[in-house]
Amino acid sequence: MKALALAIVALVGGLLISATVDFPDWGDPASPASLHVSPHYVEKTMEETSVPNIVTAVLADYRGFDTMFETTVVFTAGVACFLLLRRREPRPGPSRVYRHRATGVIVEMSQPPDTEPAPEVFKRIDDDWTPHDLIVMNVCRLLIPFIQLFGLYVIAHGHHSPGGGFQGGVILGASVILLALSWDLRTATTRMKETATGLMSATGVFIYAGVGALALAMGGNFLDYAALSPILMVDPVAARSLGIFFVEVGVGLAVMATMVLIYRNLASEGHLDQGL
Amino acid sequence: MSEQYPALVVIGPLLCALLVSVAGWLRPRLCLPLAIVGLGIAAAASTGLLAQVLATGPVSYRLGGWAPPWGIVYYVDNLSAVVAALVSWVALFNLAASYRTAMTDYPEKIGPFYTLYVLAVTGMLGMVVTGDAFNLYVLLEITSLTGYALIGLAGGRAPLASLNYLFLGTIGASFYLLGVGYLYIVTGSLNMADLAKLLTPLYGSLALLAAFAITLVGLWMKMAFFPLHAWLPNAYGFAPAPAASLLAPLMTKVMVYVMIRVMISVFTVEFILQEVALSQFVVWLAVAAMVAGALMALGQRDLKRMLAYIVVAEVGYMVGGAWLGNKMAMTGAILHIINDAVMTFCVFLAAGCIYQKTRGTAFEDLQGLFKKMPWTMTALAAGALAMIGVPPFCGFFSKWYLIRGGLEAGHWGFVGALLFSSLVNVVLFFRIFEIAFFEPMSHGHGGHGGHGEQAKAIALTEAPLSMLLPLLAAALGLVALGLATGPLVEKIILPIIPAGLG
Amino acid sequence: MEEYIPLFLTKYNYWVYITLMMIGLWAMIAKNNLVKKIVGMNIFQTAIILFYVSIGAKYGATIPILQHGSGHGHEAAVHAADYINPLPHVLMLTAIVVSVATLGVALALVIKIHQRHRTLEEDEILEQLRES
Amino acid sequence: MHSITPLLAVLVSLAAVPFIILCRKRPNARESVTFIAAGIKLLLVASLLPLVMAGKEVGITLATVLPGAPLALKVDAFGLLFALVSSSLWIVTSAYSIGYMRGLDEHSQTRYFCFFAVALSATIGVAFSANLFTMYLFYEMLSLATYPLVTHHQDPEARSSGRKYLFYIMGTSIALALPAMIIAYQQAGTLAFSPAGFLAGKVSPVMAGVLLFMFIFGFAKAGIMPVHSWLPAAMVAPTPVSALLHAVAVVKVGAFSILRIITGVFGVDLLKGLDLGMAVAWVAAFTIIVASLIALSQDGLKRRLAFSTIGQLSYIVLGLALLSPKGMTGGTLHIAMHAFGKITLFMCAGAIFVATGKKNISDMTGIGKRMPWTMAAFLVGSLSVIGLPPTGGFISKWYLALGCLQAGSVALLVVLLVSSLLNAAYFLPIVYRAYFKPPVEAAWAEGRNEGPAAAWVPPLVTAACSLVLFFYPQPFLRLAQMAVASLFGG
Repeated sequence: MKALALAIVALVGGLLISATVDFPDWGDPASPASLHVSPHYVEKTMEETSVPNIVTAVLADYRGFDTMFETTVVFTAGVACFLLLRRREPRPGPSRVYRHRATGVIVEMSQPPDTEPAPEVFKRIDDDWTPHDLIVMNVCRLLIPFIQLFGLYVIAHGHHSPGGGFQGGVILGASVILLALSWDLRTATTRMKETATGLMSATGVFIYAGVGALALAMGGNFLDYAALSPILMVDPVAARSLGIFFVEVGVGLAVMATMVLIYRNLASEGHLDQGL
Repeated sequence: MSEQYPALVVIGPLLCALLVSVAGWLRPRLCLPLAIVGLGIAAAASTGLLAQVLATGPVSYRLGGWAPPWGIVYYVDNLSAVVAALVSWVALFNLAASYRTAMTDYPEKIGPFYTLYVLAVTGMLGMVVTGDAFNLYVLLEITSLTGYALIGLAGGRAPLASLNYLFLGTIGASFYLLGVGYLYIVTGSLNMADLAKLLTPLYGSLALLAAFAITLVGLWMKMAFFPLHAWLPNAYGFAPAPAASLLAPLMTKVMVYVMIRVMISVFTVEFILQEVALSQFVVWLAVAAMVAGALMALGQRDLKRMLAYIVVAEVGYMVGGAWLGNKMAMTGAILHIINDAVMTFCVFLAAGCIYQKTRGTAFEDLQGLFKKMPWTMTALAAGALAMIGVPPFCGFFSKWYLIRGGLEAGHWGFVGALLFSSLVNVVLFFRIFEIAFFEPMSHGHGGHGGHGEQAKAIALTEAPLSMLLPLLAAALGLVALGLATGPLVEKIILPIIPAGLG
Repeated sequence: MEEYIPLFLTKYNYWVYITLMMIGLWAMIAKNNLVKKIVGMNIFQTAIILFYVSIGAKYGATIPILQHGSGHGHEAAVHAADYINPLPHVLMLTAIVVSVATLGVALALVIKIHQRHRTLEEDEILEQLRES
Repeated sequence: MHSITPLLAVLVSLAAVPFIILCRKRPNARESVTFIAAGIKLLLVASLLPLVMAGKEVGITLATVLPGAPLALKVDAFGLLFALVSSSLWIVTSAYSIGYMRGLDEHSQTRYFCFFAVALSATIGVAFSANLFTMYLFYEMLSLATYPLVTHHQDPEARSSGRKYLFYIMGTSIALALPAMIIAYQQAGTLAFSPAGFLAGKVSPVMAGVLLFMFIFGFAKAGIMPVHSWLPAAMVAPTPVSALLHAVAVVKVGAFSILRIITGVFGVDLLKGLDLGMAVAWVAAFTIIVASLIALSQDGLKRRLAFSTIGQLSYIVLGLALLSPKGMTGGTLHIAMHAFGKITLFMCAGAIFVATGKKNISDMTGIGKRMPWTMAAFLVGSLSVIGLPPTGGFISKWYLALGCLQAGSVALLVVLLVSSLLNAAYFLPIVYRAYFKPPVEAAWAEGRNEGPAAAWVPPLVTAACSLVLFFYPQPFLRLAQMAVASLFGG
């Protein structure tokens, strides 16, 4: 196998390297890629969409259709993980572990109880016991709102600075995952219910595609935000800028929810009760 | 409305997939109707699109209102319109046929299952109508991801098969992406029509050759072209029946479509015939694919796996036809995309019906089926005859054109391999029919099994009507397609064959 | 040899990406552990991302975010040469997302495989399949 | 002339299939459907007779599937002769099937009658095909429809015979006939049969020779050696199948295909110019002699008949390959004459099996006491196949002999005479044993008991036909002469 791998790698690598002879040098401002399509983006973006961040404008408007499917890819991955892993039946395994809140004593029940003990007295903890670390838990609890605020900022400010729906969405998703890491998966799940996560994931993509479909309904082409100017009551260029904002919100929502969905299913092998 | 058909073909199913997902969380009973609505919109729009394209010529659609090459355009000509119509109708029929299996096998996951199902179709349709090389990559990944999940859903060996598919599929898609990157670096464009224009002065450059080679190898991986086929038999053999009968007929065919699209619309046939000059080599690979696929199919003892190997051989037909370098063979290859999709659908759906009743498709499970499931077996026989190439079933006519192309090119190896694989198909299918016809559950009184075997024999009846009707429709479609070959070739295929082909 | 040195120096971005890519490919083919294969796959995809992003580079240009006020009306016109090519960045945002999504699905499949076989070593899994 | 009648004639038995299935619970209703369909079919075919006799060609184009090779039907004298023979014999065989299948209490009779009807459609389709593509289509349809009939018993023997049957019939048609057809199309751009042959002037001599033999061995139903051995294997089928299909429909479809190849694809002039006719004639002559010799050594009655059929089919091919007007008339006429004779023999074999369960000739000593009428029919059938007056077989043999002389080949005439002697040698002893030797089973001496009437009356009817055809060989002789005249007249 190793010899075969080496042969394939040498062959493919050789082919790829030999082709680089005809490529432009690194950073060459006169390369075809820098001269053909992209100058239009750089020079006309402001005029056509009034978005200073060219990457955002190209991403969500000129090539907005790609981006819609990119969001769909994320959504697909979330649904795929759910479909492959999620299991309704409880995890097999004999014991459950609880911590007595008042004393900190750990109790292991050899049989899963018929009724859960009162949560304010006994707190369920993961099988692979993690220490009750006050500092980590509280620092994270304090940090998470700020992380989320920052995530919202990144989504909203994508027009003017590096950022946008994907980046902001990932930050928001990470905040929920941080909660699951520092506390436990059950806490994170009660804060953000499974159904709500699933719905948000679909809704996010739906906002994107819906904005596009709305443009279509208004008589423009699909995703032609300029067609939305009558409803938004702004001129077509500003409508493009606003349209970009709407779809970025949708992207953010979808990405956040899907990250959480994937994490939960992977971490708990689909049982959603405990995990990393 | 008609000017929005190209968008509707993709948007309809996409929006419905999202609604299916929402319904999956809130009202699972609505999933199936929504999925049907989504694919119905796609089928209606693609049919309308086909009519429109035939009436007025190629249609292009600017997404977001941006002109190419700055924005993404959909470019729909005869070829894409007919393949889109094919994909959407086959997917719709399969949805109708497989809902029972899905309901009984995955009752709790109906929502995600249908979401991914509709998304897979969305991706395929998008790949077919798009005129942008990078957009194609994104849609390819959607189809692939849904495919991995749908295949891995089954228990047993399916997840491992799916993971292998994922590895090879990812390498394939990445190669395609890299090829697009190479094209971008030498031209600066991503639009197919624009690329074709910009590439002409670059013929002969090493970078272009490398771009072509990488793109092609990537696509071959995704379509399971010999010798890059290793993932396919396991993936389709172990996949759940509804997924197998969706992906096996459509996925490889759409990838062949993409290859032909890239060959004629991006690189142009002049480049391929004169600059690449690999035709002989590729056609011999195709010959190897046909022969190897046929021989490996002979070694199988399971209906679905056998069919999967036949798919490998069929890919050889199409790639070989596309590369023979003349009009006849290209016509045959394109015609075979259509015909093969329907006949593969027919046989995989028949296998699905058998699985629904016997819970297995190993050869022992097929005993006595002519008695127990006469209609299913009739449809399977129709599919088999189409694959063997018996007129008036459609498989005969694409073989006709392929053989003529092979003769015109003087490529006797290709002609011989085609006939050989037809003959092996006779053996393959009649071996199954013999089991189903001559072995009427005979070993029930042979000692093992006893009453259980007897009970099974009695319980076995024809597949439910919801599966049977689409299956019979597909079987009839095989004849209808065969008889419609004349207009199909005359009106749809010939106009898009590039003049550069001899 | 002489003529290859400038070739290497002016095009080193391609060499880097190809090296990375081949490392990934090697891991995917030669490694026995499924998770290592997935790691290889990720390296492979990242190499392509690196390649694309390096296409966008331009000497003497800055990130593609316009200064406040530029581009409006008659003020100083925007010159393409001043900003790096935004398109590869946009494309790679998509590719990154795709690779994350693929990673997620791959890991989900690996978990299912582990649930069945209790191992992630490919040879051991194949051994189990042969026995059954 | 455009007419829908040929299409109806093809479809009527196909249309009967759903009704046969619907009536599967009531055998009498089911069999009446068969009879009605057979009757309508014969009427439709017969209604074409005046038109064709008047020298008109009736046809219909159904769909232009391939340019130059549409799905089209056309009735000419050749086709009508063949269609007339098979559709009239279908009625007789249907009656016989009822006697045989019910007499033996066979299983799956509905399936049997369905596929029988499909096979008849395909046969008429071959007869009325206007081009090679349409003929190939119906040829394959017939191959597939007869598979379940051949393997009707569903036992291991049927399984292995079915395999052999498919291997020879499907294998040759896909591996030889199909590529030959595509090459011919590539060369000529059309596949429509024409009296001068559509390949005339379009192919090189070498290619013509190769294509001709690809076709002749590709249509293996004609049983030219070495692609003959499916026919003895197919004798595992129920006897009515052997009677109609393996004495009339299937094998004659093979011979008829070769007729079309010689007359419609290559044309007399092309073959004459390249001297290919004689080559085919000698292949056929070889088959005649060898098959007759093998038949001598067979003890199974049906197997003996099968080898006899192989020999007789080659008479047809031989006659056509002579490329002389008389010879071709004889060959064409032999399609009809041999059909009436051989079907009689097969039905007698079946009647004996139904009444006594005997399959081997050595067990039939003295059976003339028990089944005098059956054996009388057998005698007439034998005479016809041997080619002795007063039976129809004599007329076709006569023309064949004249054809040999016309073609100037005395050697082939000798072959014909020798093979007639051989025919007599393997048929007449059966009759002699039956009537003039003491019965092997005591019960047979007690008197006449011929089993169900539906099993022994039909052979008598066909035997009578054979006799009538000697005195009044119309319309077959007229049709054959007209058909051949159309080849040489222009």
